[in-house]
Amino acid sequence: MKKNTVIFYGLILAFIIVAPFIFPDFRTQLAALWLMIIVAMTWDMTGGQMGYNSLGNIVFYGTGMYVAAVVTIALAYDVGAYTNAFGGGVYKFTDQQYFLGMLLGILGAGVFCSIIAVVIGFVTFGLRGPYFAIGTLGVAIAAGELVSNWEWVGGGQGIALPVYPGDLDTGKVLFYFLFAVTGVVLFIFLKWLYSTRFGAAINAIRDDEEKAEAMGIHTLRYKLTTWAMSAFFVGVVGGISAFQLIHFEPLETAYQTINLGIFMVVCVLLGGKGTLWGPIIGAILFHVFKEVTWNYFLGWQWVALGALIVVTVVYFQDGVMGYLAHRKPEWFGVRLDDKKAEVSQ
Amino acid sequence: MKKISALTGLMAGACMLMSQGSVAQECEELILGSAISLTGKYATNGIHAKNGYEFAFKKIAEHGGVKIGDKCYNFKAIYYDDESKGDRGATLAERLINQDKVQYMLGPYSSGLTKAIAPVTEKYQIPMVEAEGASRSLFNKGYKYLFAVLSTSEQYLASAITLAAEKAESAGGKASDVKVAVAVENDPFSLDIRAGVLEDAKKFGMQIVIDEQLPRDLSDMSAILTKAKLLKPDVLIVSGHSKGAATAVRQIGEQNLSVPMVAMTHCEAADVVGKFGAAANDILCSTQWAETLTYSDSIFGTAAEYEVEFKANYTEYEGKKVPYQTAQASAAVYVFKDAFERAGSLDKDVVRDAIAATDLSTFYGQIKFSEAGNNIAKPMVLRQIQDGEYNVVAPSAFASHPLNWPRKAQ
Amino acid sequence: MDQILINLSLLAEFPIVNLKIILDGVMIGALFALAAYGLALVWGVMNVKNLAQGDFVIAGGYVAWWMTQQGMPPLLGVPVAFIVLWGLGWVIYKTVISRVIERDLFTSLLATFGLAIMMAQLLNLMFGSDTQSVALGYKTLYFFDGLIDVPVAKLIGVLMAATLAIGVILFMKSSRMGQAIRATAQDARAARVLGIDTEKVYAFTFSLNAAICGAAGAIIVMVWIIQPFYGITHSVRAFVIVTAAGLGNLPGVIAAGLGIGALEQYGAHIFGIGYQQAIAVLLLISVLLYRLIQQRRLRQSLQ
Amino acid sequence: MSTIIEIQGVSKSYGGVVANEDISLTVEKGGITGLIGPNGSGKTTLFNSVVGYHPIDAGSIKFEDEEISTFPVQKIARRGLLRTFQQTRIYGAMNGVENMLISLPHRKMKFLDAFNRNSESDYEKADRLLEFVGLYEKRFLRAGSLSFGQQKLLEFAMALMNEPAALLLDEPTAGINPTLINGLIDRLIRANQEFGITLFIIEHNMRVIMNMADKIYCLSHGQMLAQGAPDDIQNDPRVIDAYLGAH
Repeated sequence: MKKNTVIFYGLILAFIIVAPFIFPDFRTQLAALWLMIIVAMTWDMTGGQMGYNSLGNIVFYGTGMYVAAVVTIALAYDVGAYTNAFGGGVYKFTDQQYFLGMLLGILGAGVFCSIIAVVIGFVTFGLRGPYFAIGTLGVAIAAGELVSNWEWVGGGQGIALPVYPGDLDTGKVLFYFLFAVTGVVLFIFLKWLYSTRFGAAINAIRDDEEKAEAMGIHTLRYKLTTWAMSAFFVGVVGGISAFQLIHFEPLETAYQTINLGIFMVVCVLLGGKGTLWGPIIGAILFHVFKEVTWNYFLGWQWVALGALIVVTVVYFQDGVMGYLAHRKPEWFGVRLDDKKAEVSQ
Repeated sequence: MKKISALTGLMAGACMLMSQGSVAQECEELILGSAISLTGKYATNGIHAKNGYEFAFKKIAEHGGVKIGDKCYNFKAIYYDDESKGDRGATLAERLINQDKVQYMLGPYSSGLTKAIAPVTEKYQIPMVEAEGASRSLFNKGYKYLFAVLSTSEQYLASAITLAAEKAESAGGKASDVKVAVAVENDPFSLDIRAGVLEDAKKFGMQIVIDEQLPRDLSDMSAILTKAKLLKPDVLIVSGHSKGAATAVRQIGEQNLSVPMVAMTHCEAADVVGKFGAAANDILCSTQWAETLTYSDSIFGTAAEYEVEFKANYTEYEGKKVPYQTAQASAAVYVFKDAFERAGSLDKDVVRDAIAATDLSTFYGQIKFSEAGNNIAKPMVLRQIQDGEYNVVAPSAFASHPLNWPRKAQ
Repeated sequence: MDQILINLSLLAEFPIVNLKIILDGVMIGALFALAAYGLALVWGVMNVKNLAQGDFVIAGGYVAWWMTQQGMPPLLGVPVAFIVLWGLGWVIYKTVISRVIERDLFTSLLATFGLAIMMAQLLNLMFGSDTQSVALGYKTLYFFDGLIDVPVAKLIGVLMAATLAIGVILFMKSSRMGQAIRATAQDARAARVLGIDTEKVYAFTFSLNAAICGAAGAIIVMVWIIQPFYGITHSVRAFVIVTAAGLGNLPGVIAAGLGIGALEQYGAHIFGIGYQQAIAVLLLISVLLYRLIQQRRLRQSLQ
Repeated sequence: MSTIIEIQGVSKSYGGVVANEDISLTVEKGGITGLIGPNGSGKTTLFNSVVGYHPIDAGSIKFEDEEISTFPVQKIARRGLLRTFQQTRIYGAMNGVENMLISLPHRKMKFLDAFNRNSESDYEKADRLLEFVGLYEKRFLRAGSLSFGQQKLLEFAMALMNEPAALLLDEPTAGINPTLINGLIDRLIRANQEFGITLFIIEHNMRVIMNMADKIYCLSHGQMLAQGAPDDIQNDPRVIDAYLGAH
């Protein structure tokens, strides 16, 4: 058993490492898939494991993008002047400025988003159930609108980062591995986190928050910490995306509420809420579905996507993992001898 | 009457096709790629542009295709739907280049999308001729593979400011007494228009009394118009794609707002005359191209002929004006044809240099690119809606009608 | 900042503008209130939080617009939109909503979100992404030197909205179905025991909601403009109003609708209309916050 | 013995209906205090007021000399004042051991301890307490599949796991198989004696409460009717009246 597990993870890791070299034409798409997997896993932290269905996690993605951009630019130039000069002037970045900006920008994005999560969470975690979902959706929409009116960061014009200075292919491989490393780190982190008392506590909050409160669990502290950790990773991938996309604007790219903001939820539902592998499987399925419809149902892809959401939610809400858990409970360590136990009683 | 002319047009087209058919068949395919908005908020204009591309492919095929050396080629395009979203557009551009191995690109719709795609085509050194991204911020990045057939957006409504200054002086006042109100959408294109207007207004020392931004899902701008009533500007500038034009015309009419000069973009796309009738009278509209202009070329004929033939091919435009978005899309394809033939090669870098050296007269106007890639040979035109007709009133070289000024509340 | 001060001083300098803002806001708010009332109905009766609310509104608008394209009188669009959306609501109830009623609340939220995406896109495919509106061609009334304008079309719209609201209220009060709906809203299980066919009540309620939204949309297309993707804004507004007013409180819903209409107009005047949507969602968040603090005082959370 | 819970003049009404009126009582540390009264006499309302489920209209509630009448539930729970529910609340999707481990006394841990796995001694303690309530055999079954009585026992074990200073039990014997009741009484008393947990119990079953409590309060119509040692209460005509009269 132990040996099999090692082989299993070894094979996956090997595939992750060689994938961009086997499929060189698909590097960008593989990176996009990683993005989807990561945001799905982070959404599941609150949505699946803690029972707080946020529709506003995209706020960390957008904020991450902006933090990364602002940090990078601020290292070399005055941000206001830089964004203001969209109408003229060419700004150059040295390699050192670029890579230092990337390192600080991406990490800064994560840290800043964690802080934001704590601040927002302080208010929104007073809301339960659908109010939490609506409240966070409101926060995400408001954030996008406010940033798009904020001229210092370019307002509706958006903001542009310097282009990767090296040659194209290494750039793409670099971005692939930035995402991949973040994803692998996140997976290991979550595997560990869910095995601690912390994981059990947030599960308790999901299953019965009142009971958890009555048992003296400091629920708000757990909720804030979970969201902050989730926001850290979303912020980091936001930062990476910012460098990958080069130019982005607030409403459609950064704070894309009804796009990526909802996709991450659908991925998790599709794969199975509250499981470690569910979001990953869901993200892969979703990504494939999305790419196929985008290719073959030109113009209809959003209808297909809406239909996928409805069908998933209505008919297949437990997702792939939920389905398996239902059909093969012994795979998930559930004792089957309920019946026997009752009979023997 | 209309039916018969459409029918003869169709028949003529069919005959032409048949006569050209044998030639066309021998031509090989030459693939262009484009991410274009088929869904999302830019879908209407994206489809206008796509139709323009397709119509040009057809016309060029009818005229013997693209001749490179002794071979002939017909254009064919691979389209993807960018959903009017920048990040999607950039991803699709990568896919076109990496997976579909496209070597030449046609532009998407809107400045925002072009901004998102240009870094990608630049990275891969793929020449892109675009027809729908007018923001001048596209042309100060030192891009070498980006070419635009249209005039940059800061010129769109700046001429209205000049016009207002002229009128103020001819009425015995000073240009610096003119009060300007600006309401533009919060997107790259409209913000550029605003920059151009503010720059020119500053030159004349005019006073900006209102400077507000419109939300993306605008449906009510009465707050701005009420302010305009109180502050009494001499010029009102509105730019917010079709919805901005529709909302402004409707509410200017409703609120009975009388500003001597009202100038906006996208009047034709929003069909303000058809929808609001007299309320649209005397509004100034900027346009890249008008079918009444006297440009012409050997493939599309005159601007007026382009209009007629295009409508014969795309019957859904019957009874409407062919939007300039379509005309400039066709012109972009024409630039490619011309460049391929002059380059005499399919090598993308040779073609790129040929594009850079373009100096072409087309039905859409003169096309000649600056170092930065924007077209510097073609002016913007300002038309005024006069009794439901779009008449060119500025610049004076093209003006067919005098300007009605001051505009009265309708 | 300066701009805000200037805008504020304008309000002080021309006090009549306040009246204009409130009037505009109230006229628009009446239409918001209509859609919000429908939401309060389905929320209260079947505990479904319908995020496709705004898309029903837009769909109704397109029905009315399409009718005028066919040469029919625009005012006829309101009843027709009511009927067409009734049918659409019934179909959606049978295919989707009936399967999410008993599920947890997030399910209905997300399912209707999927519906919203689908509807917006289908409208886009059917009618194009252009903004559309119907011009009634009626006069505008002017008061106070033309500073205050009341388009007759808007007046008619408000009147129709009021008529519809009164009609629905009377229906809920006096008809058998209305009583069944109210009974189900109180306690579905008890209603079932008493022999009320709750499934029928649910289907009726959801169809009625869609129909109300459709009629509201048909009015909106005559006084504003519509576009396939404007639904979400209307949905957000409906949620703001219902959250502020609470469920099953029709006068509250109407008051909140009018109030939010006016507040939005004030916000647009003071901060600029660029902040219009931000103001709408910030209002939502403030309302939630207010309710939250209220609940805190009761040692409860908002759920 | 010192006082651990002190209730002074507490009133609570729901929209005109008075549920508690001017109730005063004290719970002695280390003892077992009973709260009885006919249906609708305001017992559960009083419990809810103590543990923070709703605000009180007037009066004061002190736990270990600290005013807690405005605290939210979890803050009170973190002071070591715990309750069980009339309808059990356990984590149905988890098994018995997991339920126990979640109930570790968070108030005694540092927050960073949450990032550790449960220690061997935690598991041992869980097993020991499950054994104590007689659920050891069923510890790996999904808690939701247990019978109602077993769930009640599990909830009780979870409460013990939490090492509270005082435990409020809302009808611990309701719905439990009569043959098991004696065992339960025995365990409650052992919990009180061996673990030193103060118990404050709402109970309908007179026999049960008389056997355990050292002091009993009786509510009727929201008011304090009688108080005293079990024998006094048992013989108090007002109490007998209230019970008979209420039916």
